[in-house]
Amino acid sequence: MNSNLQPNFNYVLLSHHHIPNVQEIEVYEQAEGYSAFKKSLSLTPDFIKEEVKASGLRGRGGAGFPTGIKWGFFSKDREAKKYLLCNADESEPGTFKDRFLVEKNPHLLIEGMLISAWALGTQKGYIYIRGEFYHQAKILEKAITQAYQKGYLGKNILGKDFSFDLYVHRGAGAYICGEETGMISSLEGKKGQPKLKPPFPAIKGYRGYPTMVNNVESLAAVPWIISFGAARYRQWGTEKSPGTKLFSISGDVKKAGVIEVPLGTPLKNIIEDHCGGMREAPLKAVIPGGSSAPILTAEQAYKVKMDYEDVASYGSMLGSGAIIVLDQTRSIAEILKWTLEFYHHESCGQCTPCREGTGWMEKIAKRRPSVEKTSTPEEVMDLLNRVAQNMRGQTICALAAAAAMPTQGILKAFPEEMKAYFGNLKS
Amino acid sequence: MSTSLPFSFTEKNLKEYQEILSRYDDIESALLPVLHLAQEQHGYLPTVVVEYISSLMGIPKIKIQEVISFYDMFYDTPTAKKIVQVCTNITCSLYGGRKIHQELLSHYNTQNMVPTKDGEIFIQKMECLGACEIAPCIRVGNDYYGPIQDTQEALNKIKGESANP
Amino acid sequence: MSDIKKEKKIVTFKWNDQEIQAEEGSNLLKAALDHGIEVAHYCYHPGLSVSGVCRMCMVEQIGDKAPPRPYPSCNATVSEGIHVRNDTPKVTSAVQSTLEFHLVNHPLDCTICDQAGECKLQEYYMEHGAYDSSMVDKKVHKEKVQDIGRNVMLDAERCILCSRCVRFTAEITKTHELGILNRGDHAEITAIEPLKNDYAANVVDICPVGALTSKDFRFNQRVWFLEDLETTCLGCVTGCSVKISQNHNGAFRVRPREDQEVNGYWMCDEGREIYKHLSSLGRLQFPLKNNSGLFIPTESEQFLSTLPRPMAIILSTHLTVEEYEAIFHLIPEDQVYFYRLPEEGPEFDSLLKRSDKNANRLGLEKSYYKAYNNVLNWTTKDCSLAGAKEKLNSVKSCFIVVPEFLPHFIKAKNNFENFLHSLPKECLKIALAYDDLFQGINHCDYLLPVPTFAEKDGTFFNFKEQARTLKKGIVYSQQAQSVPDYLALITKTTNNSKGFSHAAQ
Amino acid sequence: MLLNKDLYQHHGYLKGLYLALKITLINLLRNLFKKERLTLNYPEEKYQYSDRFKGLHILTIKEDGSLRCTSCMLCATNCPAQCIHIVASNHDDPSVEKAPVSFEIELLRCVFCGFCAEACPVDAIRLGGEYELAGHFERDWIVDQHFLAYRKSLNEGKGVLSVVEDKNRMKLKL
Repeated sequence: MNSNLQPNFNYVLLSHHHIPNVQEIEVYEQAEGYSAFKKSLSLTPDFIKEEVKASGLRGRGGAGFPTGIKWGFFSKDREAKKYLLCNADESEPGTFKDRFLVEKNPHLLIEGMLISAWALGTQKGYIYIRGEFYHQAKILEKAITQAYQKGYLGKNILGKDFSFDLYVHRGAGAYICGEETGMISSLEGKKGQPKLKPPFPAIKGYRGYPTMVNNVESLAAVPWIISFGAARYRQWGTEKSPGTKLFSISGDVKKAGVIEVPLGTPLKNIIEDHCGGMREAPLKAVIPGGSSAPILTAEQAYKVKMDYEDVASYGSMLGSGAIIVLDQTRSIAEILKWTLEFYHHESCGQCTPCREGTGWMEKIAKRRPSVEKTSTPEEVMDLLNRVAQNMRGQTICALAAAAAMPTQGILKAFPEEMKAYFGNLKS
Repeated sequence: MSTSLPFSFTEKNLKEYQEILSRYDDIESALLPVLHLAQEQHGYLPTVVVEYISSLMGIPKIKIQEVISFYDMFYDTPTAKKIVQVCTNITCSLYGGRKIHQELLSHYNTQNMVPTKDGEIFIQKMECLGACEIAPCIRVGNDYYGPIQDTQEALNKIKGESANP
Repeated sequence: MSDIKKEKKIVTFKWNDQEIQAEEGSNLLKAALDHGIEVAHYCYHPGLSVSGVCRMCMVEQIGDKAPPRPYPSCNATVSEGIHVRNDTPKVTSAVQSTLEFHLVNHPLDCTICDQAGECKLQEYYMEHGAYDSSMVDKKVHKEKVQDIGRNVMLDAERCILCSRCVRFTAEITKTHELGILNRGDHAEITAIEPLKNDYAANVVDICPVGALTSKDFRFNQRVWFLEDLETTCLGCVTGCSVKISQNHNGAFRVRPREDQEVNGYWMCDEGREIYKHLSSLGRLQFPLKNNSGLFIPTESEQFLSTLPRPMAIILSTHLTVEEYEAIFHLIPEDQVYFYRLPEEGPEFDSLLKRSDKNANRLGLEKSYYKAYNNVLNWTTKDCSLAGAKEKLNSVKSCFIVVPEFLPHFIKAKNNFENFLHSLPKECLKIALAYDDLFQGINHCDYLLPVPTFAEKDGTFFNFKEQARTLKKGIVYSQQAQSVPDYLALITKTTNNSKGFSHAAQ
Repeated sequence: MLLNKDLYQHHGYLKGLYLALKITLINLLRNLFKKERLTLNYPEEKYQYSDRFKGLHILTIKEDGSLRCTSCMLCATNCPAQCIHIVASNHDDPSVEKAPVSFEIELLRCVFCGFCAEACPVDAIRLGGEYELAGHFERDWIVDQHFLAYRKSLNEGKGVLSVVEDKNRMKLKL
């Protein structure tokens, strides 16, 4: 057999990506597709849950909460109505890994969802994909149709007492729907405004029933873990951040795109080896985890290892693994303005600190001399920092913090440049 | 695309509507896909469409209007045949997304979110489209294009779309 | 046994240094508010669902298992032994900064805002304000002075998006007129169609700021010039607990009072008009005599002593229980008649409004039974019916207590004119009225001023036979005397010989 | 009441009388012979009060001639004599919203304390320099907005300055 048609299980998530036409179920099945699911049906749900817990797989949406523990909070009543929701509403600036995954290998996600559904006892699942990904939604829909035809979805799957229906739900362009309760609100046909917690979705979610929301990448890692076991999954990564992770790299590198590397890989390696180094000018800064993550200076970026703990030790976060690389020609103030514009545009308008704060921060960052004559650059920066600090931890969801953190990060990492920027505004 | 004409789903879309309803356990959840469907048919979602969907699905009008105003991809003002979305988020802005957006607007002599007079082009400034590896990217209809070197390339992509249905 | 289990357990928790007892699982913020603790909050309303968006009612829990961050108390429940504080540095700074955010885009038009003086933004600013403004940037402007139907004006700029009004139209009236459109700081309350429900004005009451104001009350008076009179609505038999805002210049508005047994937190729009006749220009200030179509002042004692006999009295259904008892004590049963108001609108609109507009009908029936030991038979005693009216043919002078006509008693007003017209021409008609604006006034020979429901103390019985009190507020007609007082005058001057005789004697 | 008991006990009234007459005499002589006099030949001569003098009220107007007053009633609230009566109403222009239909001051009750001007958030009421206030009938001294804002002596802002716009409000001096 052509080795090109065989999966490369040295990768967890991109194992099938080199195979042409793997979107077709026959191709995927030939390449050992759905074998993990078949195997899982012979295992007990509790065993699968334990295995995922043992693998230490952490939620890939951004928060990094261990998936196995999250599953542990879920209702154990197999008869009760429950939902499995896949979060493919990838809107964090800089992130495009889920799109890449779904586009190339939709069946991996479906298989992951099937195993999860079997483990969690959910009867219905939705893949909430962002509205802009029209073609990706069509690819998924086609794959789901194929899976129905092959009997992987529907009633009494593969002769087992297990039924699972899966549908694609397209969003309509709102960043906040990537937040799990916002996504549930949106799925319910409402504005995608996050809900008050408690109750948590695992207890009371979509339509009031227990709902498990997992990121595409988390679910897509499950088949590999079931096939090869938690212990082998832990061969990659660190003690606290095991396994591999997709990184979406964009910005001033020679080769932008999605790569899968073990957690804990130094950022320097990623930039220099995987991405072919910087494009033109030398490195100035890196946003390591999507626009919500505080910025790292070049010095920090060359030291940091890409796992949850190490990035956090530099005051930033791994987030969704979206690495935006900036070279010396780039203005940090511009980055701040664009970031704040984004959060101002995307704030759902529910909680006051976020609704008013995101708009106010943007205005402060864009202050013109005609407006502000008396303040010194230091005062403007202090105010910006204070407003950002006041927004943190005061709202229903984390969007306010996601806007505040990069702001504070930039003010902290590039104080001189920001001072010069606010100073110039006055002259 | 007149606002005064009453709106109703075509026969084909009514079938589609029924199919959408079958996916969900309650009718409210089907609102987003139904609005997508209505927008595909009508181009945008004026009051007549809201009223039609409200009576069809039994959802209060204000709730539908809330949803339309909340999501970027639903329009309650007229759009055009071709919706061009230009990403202006961090990575795309680094490579001139904003410039392309401005130049497209001046080329078509229109404003953001205002259709051109001939009803052909509707340009929308977008936050991250989720395609940073091809920055700067634009989305014409449902297709992504990138990296766009300059405005001329963007114009070619926009024009090329019509030649290649 | 099972009943005991169903009862909620009362537990004790601590708010700051105060120990509070409340039902386990009940709302933490409500428990504190019920115990008189002042907690800043905008979006929470006990009659509506929790939305938790204003972020003002934050508390910090003390103890081992406490969450690390302050949380909003409106979304928390009471449980045994928890200790929360809202005076820790974390919470006070959070509340202060949140209030600052509330004010970022709030216009500074307190001078023309009707809410000024009872505005929660003003109140909390005094306590939690940052006082040192750092907002020099342009505010977001939204549309002001929007007429959104019924009696309500909207100023989107003043709105703090607490969503109380949206939840009211969605949860209480279920009419869904209001919603919040758009995202972020462009979000604004919008009515895509005008408010059409009969309870619309409640959104004005629940609005914590001046975004929703009442067209009726708008600009008429500053609230700090007003006093509240706690009383009961006489719009229908429901008998909602209300408060009337008034001062010596007049009465200006009616708002609901919390009363869980009857109206909860709400009242209907019709009930809000019951203040209008209290200080109207038509109020009778002294007795009047009909001098062939022209009413001239007269002395009441003068003609009351020379009334032709036999006499009768037709009572309205809007007098207090105390008045009825005094009247029945003075007058024998066969001389007492009633005028019952016709039903208007649907029998019960499933929220508060009822078609029976005879607000104290039950109180009347009760006192009637008590006085005459006889059940009131409406078919023979209700003068709006033909049968009862015939009995009045022999009467030579008749006292008619004019019902308190409220603006929404449309049928009643017309019927009353017909009724006055149908009384025998030769019968002397003495109207005991609060104003001279009722229809059919020309049929009356004398007008005597009586107090309105807000100018006397007394009791009403509502549809559930619960006693509801009326209180005496500011009196707008100084010479007005109550109906029993006038009757006592007659019985005194005529020595109980003819006509009205003392029932007990 | 005796202010100085000792003086009375030792000298009787005489010393006090002498002191008073002495002051009177000094002033009499000074007025007779000195050019700079302490008294005026009123009403031919008039005293020039300082700009801060609190005389007859002025309702300031905008350049288009409308009242600045928004009828917030803070002056009425603040007035210790309770002599200000305002009736407010909707204004046709939505940017103005609220304006007085009647603004009355009972001048006979007014104590000219200036609290109204102090309270006004929009600089709509000021106490001007006019002080010759006498008349025959009580009813003449209940003055309304036509008098307060548009009386002859104000001359539409050309006499006493009463036109105030937001942009130059801080620069003006009466």
